[in-house]
Amino acid sequence: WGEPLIFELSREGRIGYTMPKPIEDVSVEIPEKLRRKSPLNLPELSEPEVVKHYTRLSEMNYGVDNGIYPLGSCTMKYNPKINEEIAAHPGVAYVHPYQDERTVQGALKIMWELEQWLKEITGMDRFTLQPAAGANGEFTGVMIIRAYHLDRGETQRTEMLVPDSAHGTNPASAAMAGFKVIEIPSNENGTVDLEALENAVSERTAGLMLTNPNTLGIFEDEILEIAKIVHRAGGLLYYDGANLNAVLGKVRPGDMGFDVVHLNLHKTFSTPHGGGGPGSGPVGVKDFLKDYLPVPLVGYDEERGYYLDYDVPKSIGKVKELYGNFAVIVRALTYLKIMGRDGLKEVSEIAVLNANYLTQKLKGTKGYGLPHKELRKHEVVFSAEPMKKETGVKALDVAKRLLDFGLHAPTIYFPLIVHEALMIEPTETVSKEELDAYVEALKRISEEAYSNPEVVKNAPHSTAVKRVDDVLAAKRPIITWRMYRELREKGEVDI
Amino acid sequence: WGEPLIFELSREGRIGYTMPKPIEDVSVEIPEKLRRKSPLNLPELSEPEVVKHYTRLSEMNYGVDNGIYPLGSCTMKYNPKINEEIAAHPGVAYVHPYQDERTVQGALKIMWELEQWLKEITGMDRFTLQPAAGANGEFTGVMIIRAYHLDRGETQRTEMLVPDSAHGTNPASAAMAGFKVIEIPSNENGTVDLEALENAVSERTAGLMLTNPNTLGIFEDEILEIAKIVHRAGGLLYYDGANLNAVLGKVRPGDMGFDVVHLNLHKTFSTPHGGGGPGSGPVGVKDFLKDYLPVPLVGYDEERGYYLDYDVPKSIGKVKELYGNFAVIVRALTYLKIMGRDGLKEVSEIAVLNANYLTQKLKGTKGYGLPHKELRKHEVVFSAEPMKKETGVKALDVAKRLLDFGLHAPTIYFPLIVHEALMIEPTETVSKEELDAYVEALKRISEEAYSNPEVVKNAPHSTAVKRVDDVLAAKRPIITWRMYRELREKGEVDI
Amino acid sequence: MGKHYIPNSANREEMLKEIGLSSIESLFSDVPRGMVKEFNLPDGKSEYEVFLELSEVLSKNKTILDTPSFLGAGTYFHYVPAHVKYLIERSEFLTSYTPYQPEISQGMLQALFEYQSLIAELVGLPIVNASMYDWGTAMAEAALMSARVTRKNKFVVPKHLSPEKKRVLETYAAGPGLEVVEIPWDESGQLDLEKLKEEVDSAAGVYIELPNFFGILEENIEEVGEIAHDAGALFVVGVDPTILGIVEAPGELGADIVVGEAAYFGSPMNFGGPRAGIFATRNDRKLIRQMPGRIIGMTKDAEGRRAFVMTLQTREQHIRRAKATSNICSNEALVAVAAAIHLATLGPRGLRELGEVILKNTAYLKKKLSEVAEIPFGGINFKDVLVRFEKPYSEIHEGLLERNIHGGYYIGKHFPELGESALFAATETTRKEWVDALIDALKEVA
Amino acid sequence: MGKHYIPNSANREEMLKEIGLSSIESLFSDVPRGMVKEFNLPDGKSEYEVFLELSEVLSKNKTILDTPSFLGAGTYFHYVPAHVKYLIERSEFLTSYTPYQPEISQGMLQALFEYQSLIAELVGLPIVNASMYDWGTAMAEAALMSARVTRKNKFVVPKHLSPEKKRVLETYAAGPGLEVVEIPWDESGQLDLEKLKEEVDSAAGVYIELPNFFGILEENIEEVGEIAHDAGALFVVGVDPTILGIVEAPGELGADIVVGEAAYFGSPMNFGGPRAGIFATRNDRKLIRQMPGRIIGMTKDAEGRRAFVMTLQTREQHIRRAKATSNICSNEALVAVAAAIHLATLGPRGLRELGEVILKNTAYLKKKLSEVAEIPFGGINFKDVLVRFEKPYSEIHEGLLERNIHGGYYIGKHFPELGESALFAATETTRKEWVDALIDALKEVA
Repeated sequence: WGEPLIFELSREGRIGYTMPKPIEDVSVEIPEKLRRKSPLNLPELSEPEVVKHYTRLSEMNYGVDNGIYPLGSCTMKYNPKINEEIAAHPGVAYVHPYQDERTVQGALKIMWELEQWLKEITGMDRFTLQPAAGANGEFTGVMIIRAYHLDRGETQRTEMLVPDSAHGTNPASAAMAGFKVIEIPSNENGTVDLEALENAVSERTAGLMLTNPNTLGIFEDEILEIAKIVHRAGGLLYYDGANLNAVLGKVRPGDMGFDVVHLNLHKTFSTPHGGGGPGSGPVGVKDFLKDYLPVPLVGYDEERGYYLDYDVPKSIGKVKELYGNFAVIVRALTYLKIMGRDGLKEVSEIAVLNANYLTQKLKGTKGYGLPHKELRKHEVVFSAEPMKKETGVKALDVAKRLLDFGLHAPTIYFPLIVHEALMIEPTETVSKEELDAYVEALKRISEEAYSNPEVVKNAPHSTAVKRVDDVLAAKRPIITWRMYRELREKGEVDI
Repeated sequence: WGEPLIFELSREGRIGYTMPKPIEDVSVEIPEKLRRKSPLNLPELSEPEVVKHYTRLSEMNYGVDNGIYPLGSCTMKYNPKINEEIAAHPGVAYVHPYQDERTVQGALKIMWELEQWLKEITGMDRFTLQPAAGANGEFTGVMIIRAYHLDRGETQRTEMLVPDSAHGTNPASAAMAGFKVIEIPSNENGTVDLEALENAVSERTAGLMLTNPNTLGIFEDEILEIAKIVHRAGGLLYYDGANLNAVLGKVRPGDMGFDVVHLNLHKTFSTPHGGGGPGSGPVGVKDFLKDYLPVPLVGYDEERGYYLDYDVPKSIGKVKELYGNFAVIVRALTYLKIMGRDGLKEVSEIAVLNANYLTQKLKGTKGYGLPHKELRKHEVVFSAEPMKKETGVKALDVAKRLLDFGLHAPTIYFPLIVHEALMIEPTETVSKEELDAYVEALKRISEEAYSNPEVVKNAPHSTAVKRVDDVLAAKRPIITWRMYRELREKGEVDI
Repeated sequence: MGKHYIPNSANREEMLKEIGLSSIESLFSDVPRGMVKEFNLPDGKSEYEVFLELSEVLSKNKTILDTPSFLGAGTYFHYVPAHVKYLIERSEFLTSYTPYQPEISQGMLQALFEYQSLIAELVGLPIVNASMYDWGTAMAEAALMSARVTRKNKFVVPKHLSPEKKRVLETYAAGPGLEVVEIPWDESGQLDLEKLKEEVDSAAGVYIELPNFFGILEENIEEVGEIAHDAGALFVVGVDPTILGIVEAPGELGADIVVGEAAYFGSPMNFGGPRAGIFATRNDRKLIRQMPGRIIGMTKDAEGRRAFVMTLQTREQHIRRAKATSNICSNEALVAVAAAIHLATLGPRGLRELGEVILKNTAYLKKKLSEVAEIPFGGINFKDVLVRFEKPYSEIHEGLLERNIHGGYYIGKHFPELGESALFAATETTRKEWVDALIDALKEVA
Repeated sequence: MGKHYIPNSANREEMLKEIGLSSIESLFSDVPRGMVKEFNLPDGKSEYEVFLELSEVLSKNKTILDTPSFLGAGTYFHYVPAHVKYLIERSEFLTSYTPYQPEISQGMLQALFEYQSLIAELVGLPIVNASMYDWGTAMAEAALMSARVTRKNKFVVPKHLSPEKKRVLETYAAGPGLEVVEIPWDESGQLDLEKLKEEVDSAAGVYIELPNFFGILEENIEEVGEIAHDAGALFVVGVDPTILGIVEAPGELGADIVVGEAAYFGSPMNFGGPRAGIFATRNDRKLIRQMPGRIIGMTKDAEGRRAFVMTLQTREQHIRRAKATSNICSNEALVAVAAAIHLATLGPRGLRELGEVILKNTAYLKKKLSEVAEIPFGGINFKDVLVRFEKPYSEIHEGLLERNIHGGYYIGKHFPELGESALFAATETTRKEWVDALIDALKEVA
């Protein structure tokens, strides 16, 4: 291990590329003012060296194909390889977004079809596929809410309600859209406190952003009442689709009273997460909001076939260039067609079964608390607070110790309302044996915490690198090779 | 590590496949006598489990993309990824070999073009691409020699001459073709002993099978004399192309006097080795032998375009079904077109430079002898005999110890004429730094052998499994899960 | 269908029993009555059927391999070496997520650190994030950041900006009420400096592109930067990074923030997405604190060895929530890694050659086009060339399409003052025979 | 060109100097004068140019996705699940070689052991090698092995054998002078048992196929085996393994050696190659000693843990040389691993379903064909169906091709006694619309 940086592997004169010759070898002069004079410190390597380097780096990374990856709220399910094969079709890769619509009927049909699926799955009436990710979708959604109120002259609706258990993107997106964020506390069941909600709504309320099931994995069973309160106050209901995997094929946000929904194709619909992206965050709305969607939409008409529809007069505009992450969209549609109605229902049922199985198997293990209700949906949040109090072993330590068993850690310290949170989302694509092994590992860590806490506190022991110092990273940022080089020349770094 | 067998991961009822429905769901009865009654003990797994299993297995394997892989006589060069991309074209995968030739002009053109390249590279006049591998090519070649002599009524030519340094496939192929194999000793230079050759040739001589450079990496500098002797006796000269990488683009077997040549597309022409195959072993012949080639050949004609030519009246027949390993052929042509004339020359020049650089750097290191000439071509054979005598550390131990440094071992104990042989072929695609690291490791092992031989004798230490017991494997063969199950039931196995 | 992805479909009963439940329904007992329903969706299909169906649908797209195309205007046909695609399909990269556990994610972290480092060399600024969604959103976030940093409320952009980017900027600007001011081009098709001077007062940031939307190299980058700085504005440069082997790094020309499109390296066109926005800035704590997006840093592990980790996260939404510098969470990591691999493959010489070949091919295209149509602007073009026709461009487009050539991007709709104009683009992939066929066709139809 | 694969192209001078040489030429000083020459070959090209060129060439092939096809006769369009292709493209598998160093090759060794094990379950024999080149060469090697084991010199085969396999067998038989005797079919299109009895005397081996070349299930497998064994011959069964979910394992029907085509699992058609020959035999030392090909075995490492290794190598050419059981060295390992992954994916239920769907689709095709042409033989067909036409088949073929349908494989040339006959095949991939279009077309042209 300890693969050098690509810059450190560079040797003068090595070549890794081939370049076609210019059509005509004339000299074209860059204006003197613009000509590059500063050195171009790129590495020089041959192709075999580049391939070996990134192959080695890949081997220093853990993905869904390596084992269970139960990051809560991230839905790290298996990514079927057929998705990749379809997305690699030349009809995806070699198509320009500005092509005449008659030459991209296949691409437009795929977008149109995906929209039909998403409409039925969510109970919404129209979708945009433009947002590049969940947060981009949230931004789209809240901008639509904003446009709707402004369009109706309700300029005073400047407040967006967000539960304290919400994903951080919710308040951040609302703020980007210019809203003031009002936090709604959770009650002892881990769901929205209705009284607090009643108190919070007013003529300033633009809407409420909600995840259901919420980030505790708990279904907001008073959702119809919540919707009533918000709607009665003139606000709209926004559904954060991050947790849709829990209700896929069984319950529709539209039927819960939501007006705007974003989905994460890379979570629920099995497209790979790519180390952090690309994702895709389509946004669906009820009929009365469809005139505010970003442009273009995809239309269909017998004569014209599929087409890009820029005629959305009240559109919020664009939230990203072009039409969205098309290669991700293709993957999601592939998945949907294979799964079908029954398959999608099977997804949520087994995702929920897996989470509850794990909950019940782990419940009662010393050191792990289970705040709030026992019945969960796709994920569960345990609290390592008892363990911390009794042994000093924190949620972070538990997470790191899991790595020693070849397992990925859960999401930790989120949601914020659970102290020392361990947020576990197994998804439907792990096996019973993997769940049992995970529970076993967590139980063993509990034993260790109470018998030999140091082994947990100093974990991980068997990984390529030992515990990584993030405090140092923030204190003395080294963001690029350029910075590193400078610091090293000054003798200010010893890594 | 320690991934279970796929059978051990099986759980009843798990499903990994999807199957299209039958066109019509009628019942078709298999005759009672044929109906399957014996149990079908295949494993039951979901697709994610299958993917995780084989992903983990792959991570327990070392390939060219992981580092230097200097197996002598195997030419483990980098396999360009563009080869894979072209070979994955639907025009390769979804084409049936019996399609009307008008519908496979692309495939036939590729075969035809590759033949033109190979002809110029070898100095031969016609090629078959049918053989699946080098040994299959050798068999093809010696069968052609056989057919030639028989066709001329020289039924007495039943002896094939093979140097003692030859690959084991040479005598084996000759024997399969019905020849008696006569071994020709090497002289002190490591090349064919001309006097012995003179004494061996007779009217019974069908031909001589030769590799040049030979398996010691030494160029048979008396090749023209050798050819004269064999030809004078009425025999033909067969070129084993395993070592072509040494002279690619510089010297042609046809110009050395060879009449029949086989090539290894998976060695010289950069197609991947796939853990042992598929390879591809085209065979080229001089004009006077072309009527003996296997059918079909690929022809071209202005009107008809490319076509399969079955009209080879004296053909030896077929050495394999259909036309050869087409997907490998596509890869080789891709490589050739990118390399071009100069690129091929660069290949052999740097392959030879790398081998000689390594030779000179390692030469003189205690324990490693360098029998025969110093000047090598693409590979070099050191002898660990001094080390064995002085320390008890054998070539095998050196090989195993190299694994501890994350390096692949050389070929060992071959060629047979060098005791404790370490046969190293770096190829042109490794870097100077990799060569230096390899030499360093071998030097360090030498030091260890003389200071602490046990550490070498018990190597490897840092691999997933420790030294594997091949004696036990041969003594009590367990070839399949079926055998393992039976032995385990009888309590005769404890693995 | 779909059970082949769901191992425990086979273990339902066993697992329910183990946790003392009688049915799956009991797991959904908290859902209000009547809300669980049968969906009106098609049955699942076998992988083979879906493969057949989608292969056929996608075959209906005319690819650039079927029909030579001169479309550019922000999306270009660059060649992606096969090994780049191969490497990012390695499942350890492909199926991982945000590297929350650095100890088992060093590969992705280092690859992203290398991406940041390679981009830093290109743009000449030492602080680079691990990607935005695309150039357009990166530019819009740069506008918002300028406003936060300067506490001013106006962002100045060229009028000759792509309609895509303009609409993205407008959407992002709406929430915080940022005013977007457009500066026209001069007779050379470049930013009108005099007009800029008139408008720059109280600007939070000034934005310029290299090359600009018309494909022309803006020669007065440094002057624009000086005007911006004199007015107390941040200077934001948008750059097509494929030019940076031959053109000076914007950081050296005075840029405070550089944005651009990283997906020009390592990614195919993909009908427009995914992309990856470049976002770089100066090493200035004031700027870094306001920077959007994820950042990877180098640090040590517990044994003092080099290691990589996500850093400076206190700017981000999962910690700062409503006060974050951006809401971005999922970014375009894999696209960034692809760009890094491609860049590492090109090296300094390759990047220079790439720039030169594009420059020459563009010059060839421009020269040839000038034989059959009007080229309103001189200067040096990179990729795009603005061409003005006499006939309605839609007629010309039809004529070309009939000849199996896809013409350029019509801009008359967005810039009516330019008449029947279109952008025709060349890159290193453009073949002489394509251009010659285009010119022959234009001679007939233009 | 090509230097991008050759790192030390940049280090020539430095390395030469370090080893005290002045030029590359001196490294070739042992080559006879005048033998080194300039080759008459094209210049190298960029990867992009070769990609364009070969993509265009390959697009000239009509694929089965472009033109529905009813070709079979030994090569079939089976669907390969995407994950199979994905996994065997993992470079650790793809770019490794024969696992000579087991300690760093456990992955490939175990995958091949699993291949052997899966095939053993299918064919009902416990000894399986790690692959031959294809079914044809496996059959030919089985003939040679029979001769070695029995020390007899005659190999009995059905007359209704594919021309491919027949010619391969003849070539392999030539060297050792093995006599190949053909047994005709009876009126049901199956092996004529009476004729077999007449010819079996002094045979080293008797070979039969399931299904046979006409696609018909040979019902008397066990009887043929008994006849062979009574004559002291080995009984060799060639089997299409995709049938083995519904048909009894040949090992249970008396086979001493089973051969077949493993590439029907996990590999696309690839214009005929690569393939992978199945080779299995009974657990009998006498047979194992004479078996060709590489074999992987389970053993222990120095610490007693399970490990895999190549075993029983004393049969092989690199040790036995001229006395080896075969010359095979490189085999078809990766194709075998692909087959293993596909088989592991199917499992027992999938293999059964696969067999049933093929059986039903074949029956549908046969029924439909019988409406428009003569089906000379009854019985149960699997994949191939023999159809006899009145018109010359070449005319029918032309007519179908004009209608964008590729008809079957004409066998009149090889079996003139069957007239204008062709084999039309179905598999699980065959679509109803294809068959219906075929029948409509045949109504017009046949």
